[in-house]
This record gives sequence, structure tokens and C-alpha cells, in this order.
Amino acid sequence: MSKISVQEQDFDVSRELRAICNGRTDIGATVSFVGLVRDMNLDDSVAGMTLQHYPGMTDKALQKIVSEASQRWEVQDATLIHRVGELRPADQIVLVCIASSHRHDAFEACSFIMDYLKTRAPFWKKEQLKDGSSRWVDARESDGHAAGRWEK
Amino acid sequence: MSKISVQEQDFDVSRELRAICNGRTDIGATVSFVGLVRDMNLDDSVAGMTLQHYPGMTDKALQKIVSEASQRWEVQDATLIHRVGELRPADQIVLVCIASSHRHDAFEACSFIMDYLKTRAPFWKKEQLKDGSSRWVDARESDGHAAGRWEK
Amino acid sequence: MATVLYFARLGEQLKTSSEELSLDEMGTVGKLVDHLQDRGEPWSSEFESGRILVAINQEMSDFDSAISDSDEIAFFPPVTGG
Amino acid sequence: MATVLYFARLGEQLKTSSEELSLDEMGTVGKLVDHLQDRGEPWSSEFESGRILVAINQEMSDFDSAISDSDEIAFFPPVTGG
Repeated sequence: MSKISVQEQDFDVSRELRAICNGRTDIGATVSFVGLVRDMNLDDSVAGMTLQHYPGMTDKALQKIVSEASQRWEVQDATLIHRVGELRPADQIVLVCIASSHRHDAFEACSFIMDYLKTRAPFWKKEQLKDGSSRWVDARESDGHAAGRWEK
Repeated sequence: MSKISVQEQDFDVSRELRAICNGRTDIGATVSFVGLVRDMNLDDSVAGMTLQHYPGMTDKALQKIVSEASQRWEVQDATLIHRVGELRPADQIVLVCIASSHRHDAFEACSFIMDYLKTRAPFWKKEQLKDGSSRWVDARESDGHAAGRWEK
Repeated sequence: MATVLYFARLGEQLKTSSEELSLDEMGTVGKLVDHLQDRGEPWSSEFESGRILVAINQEMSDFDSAISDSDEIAFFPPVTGG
Repeated sequence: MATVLYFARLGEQLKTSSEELSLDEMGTVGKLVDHLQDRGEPWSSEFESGRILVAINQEMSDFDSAISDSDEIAFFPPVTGG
């Protein structure tokens, strides 16, 4: 049921929501998360970023995360899109849409997917700073803790 | 900062997200909730519904709920649209968009607003059933509990 | 004169959505409700349930709240939007 | 021959993103890492941090996991997508 996509091109939230709800009259709630590129990180001005990934693994990893969410919560449909390549401030990076008959299931499943994606999906950000230098973004400890709260 | 609207016309999630993010490069995450009309409720087939409200109070009540969310969490911007009038299955009823630099703040604020809206905003649904009858929808005890979990 | 409003199922049952009322000695919502129930059916039963909510001047309030002739007092069933 | 991949900062530091390697007696990821560290710098330091993750055949694994010559073994820093 779910749609997983790793792509360079941008996405449109309304279009993805319409695709999920298309012709269905049994969906009570959708929750959508969009992650965006910010122009500041660790007090430095960010001019852009490159998203590298592990092509053979990303699809599998995302599929697994969505499957786990669907086992834990009532998920009628899910869409997960992650962009790769060159991005600029204010660009959309990632989209997670969850459709459910219960709003709390939709919120929890969506939040869980983002927490797991941030620790288990093989994507890496390299930032280009406004001073011309570039650097790989370090994983944040808080993301590890966020994923940890879903463990039993 | 926030946009509150009670209206008969439909809304478009992407357009509202663009309005929030327009020209800004400091937003890291948006979470959007959409509530939809289902064609079944309590085992009966629903043909449509009418949303009545208390015009003098709805704006104030929604503003208050959004303000409270903005005090509890880091909210960069918020949009809350609630439709009134005649709706049919699969129609959108309500939209809550939250922009924040932290995804957990966005998820919590959005979920909180929906829980409070369901117990404190003066809207009432009347369902038209497929057998020609109509009925006022009863408040669900679970919504009271959901709102209660945010109390200290 | 206070404005008294009735919404949704309550308004339908009472067959009125609004009236102007002189509150006289009715200094609280509870006293006003007693007065309304004294009108007999369907007023008596509709306010009996204990599930009717009240807003004073568009703010959620309760049956102990004070009211005066300049107020807008709204009665309604639990809300079901969203 | 096993395929060994290096991603992101790790690939840059090692100046290679992929190689074919005969695992011989290296039956676990840990043994393979020992072998890679024996190459000296920058291999030695890069795998010293204890923060390098491993996937075997595109599944997250750990340093105790068994590996064989038909496997695709990928090393990378903690992920930072989303």
C-alpha cells in the first residue's frame, strides 16, 4: 500500500495527499511531515547542501521503517519521499504522509518514522557554507535519544 | 504570526505550507494535520454532514488554542483552518499546520491543537445518513481523555 | 437584557436559537438554568443531562460563573468539530 | 570476493568508495575491520572512533556479524538524513 521514493526532484504535499486519499472515503485523518533545509546550522551560514545516500540500501531501509510503523499503529496508507543531490535553503528534503482512521495513530506513526529514519536510513548531509568551505553534518545525539524512546 | 480561518470553502495544504514558509529559510520542519469526512460512523453509511458553529466564539476559541500551543512549544508559525457548512465524504474538514525548527515541537503542538479543538472549539457535526435520516454526532469520551493528557 | 443562545441539538430541541432575557436576581449561570428549567418540557429535561456546556461572552465558563444583563450567554452540547 | 563500500566522510577520508576484497579467514565484520586498520593511516584512525556503522547486504548489522565472500559490506558514519 505504501509509496517509498528516493529522488532528486521536489515533491508536492497536496498531490501526495490526493494520491493517498484518491477515491477513498474511509480515511479520517492524515498527518504530513516535511523536513526543510535551513540557512543556519551550528551558528554558520549554510549556502546549500548535498545529500548522499547508499542507493542499494535506502529503499529497503525506508520500506522497513514504514513496515514497522504499520505494525505498531493503524496505518491505512503511507508515503515517504526522501530527496538526494543538491539542495538549497528552504528546499524540501523529506516527506512522510500517514493516513489513518485515528488521528493519534497518524501522529505517532509519522513521528516514529522520522525518528527511525534519522538513525537508520543511509543518508548523509554535506553542507556548503557561505564562506566557501564545506563539511559533513554530524549526527546529533538527540536523534539517537528520540529513536530510543520507541524501544520497549 | 498565526493564521486562523473559519470558512465554507476548501483549502489546499501545499498552498498553506507555502504561505507559512514564504521567503523564510529558518524553518526546519512542518507538521500538517488534515481531518476528513468518512462515509461510515457507528456502523451507519454517511451521505454528508453539516458543520454548525458559534460564529462569535469560534475565532476566539481557535486563537486561544493556538496561543496556548505556542506558549508550550517552539512554534515559528501556525495555520488553523476549520470548515463549516455542508460537507461530503472525503471532504477536508480541518487543517492544522505547524512550523518549527524542531520536529518534536511541531508534532506535539499540532497534536495538542487537535485534541483541544475537539473539546473546546464550538463546532457541531450533524450527519445525513444514506437512509435519509439525520443525527447530531455525539462527543466521544476518548476525545475528552485525549485533551486530558495535556493537563499538568 | 442578556442575550441567551442555544446551539446544535440543544437549539433544535428547544426550538429556539436565541432570546433576550432580563436576568433580575439570576446572578449565576446555575440560577439562570434553574429559571429555564422552570419553563417545563423540553427545557427541564434538556438541562437535566449535566452535559450542557456554557460560554459567557464567547469564553468557556461554568455553571458557577457570574452573569449580568450585558452578557452573551451561550448553551450548547459537547463540541464535535475537527 | 566481497564488495566493500565506504560512504560519506569515511569514503572521503579513505579516498575510496568501493573495493573488491577476498575475506580469507575474516569471518566477521570485526576481523575485516582489524585487517583494514592494519593498512595504517588513515584506515587505522578512521575505524578507531567506534562510531562507524556497518550494513551487510543492505541490512544494518554490527561488528560481530558473520560475513562471507559473496556479501556486500558497507561502512559509514552515523546517518544524517531527514
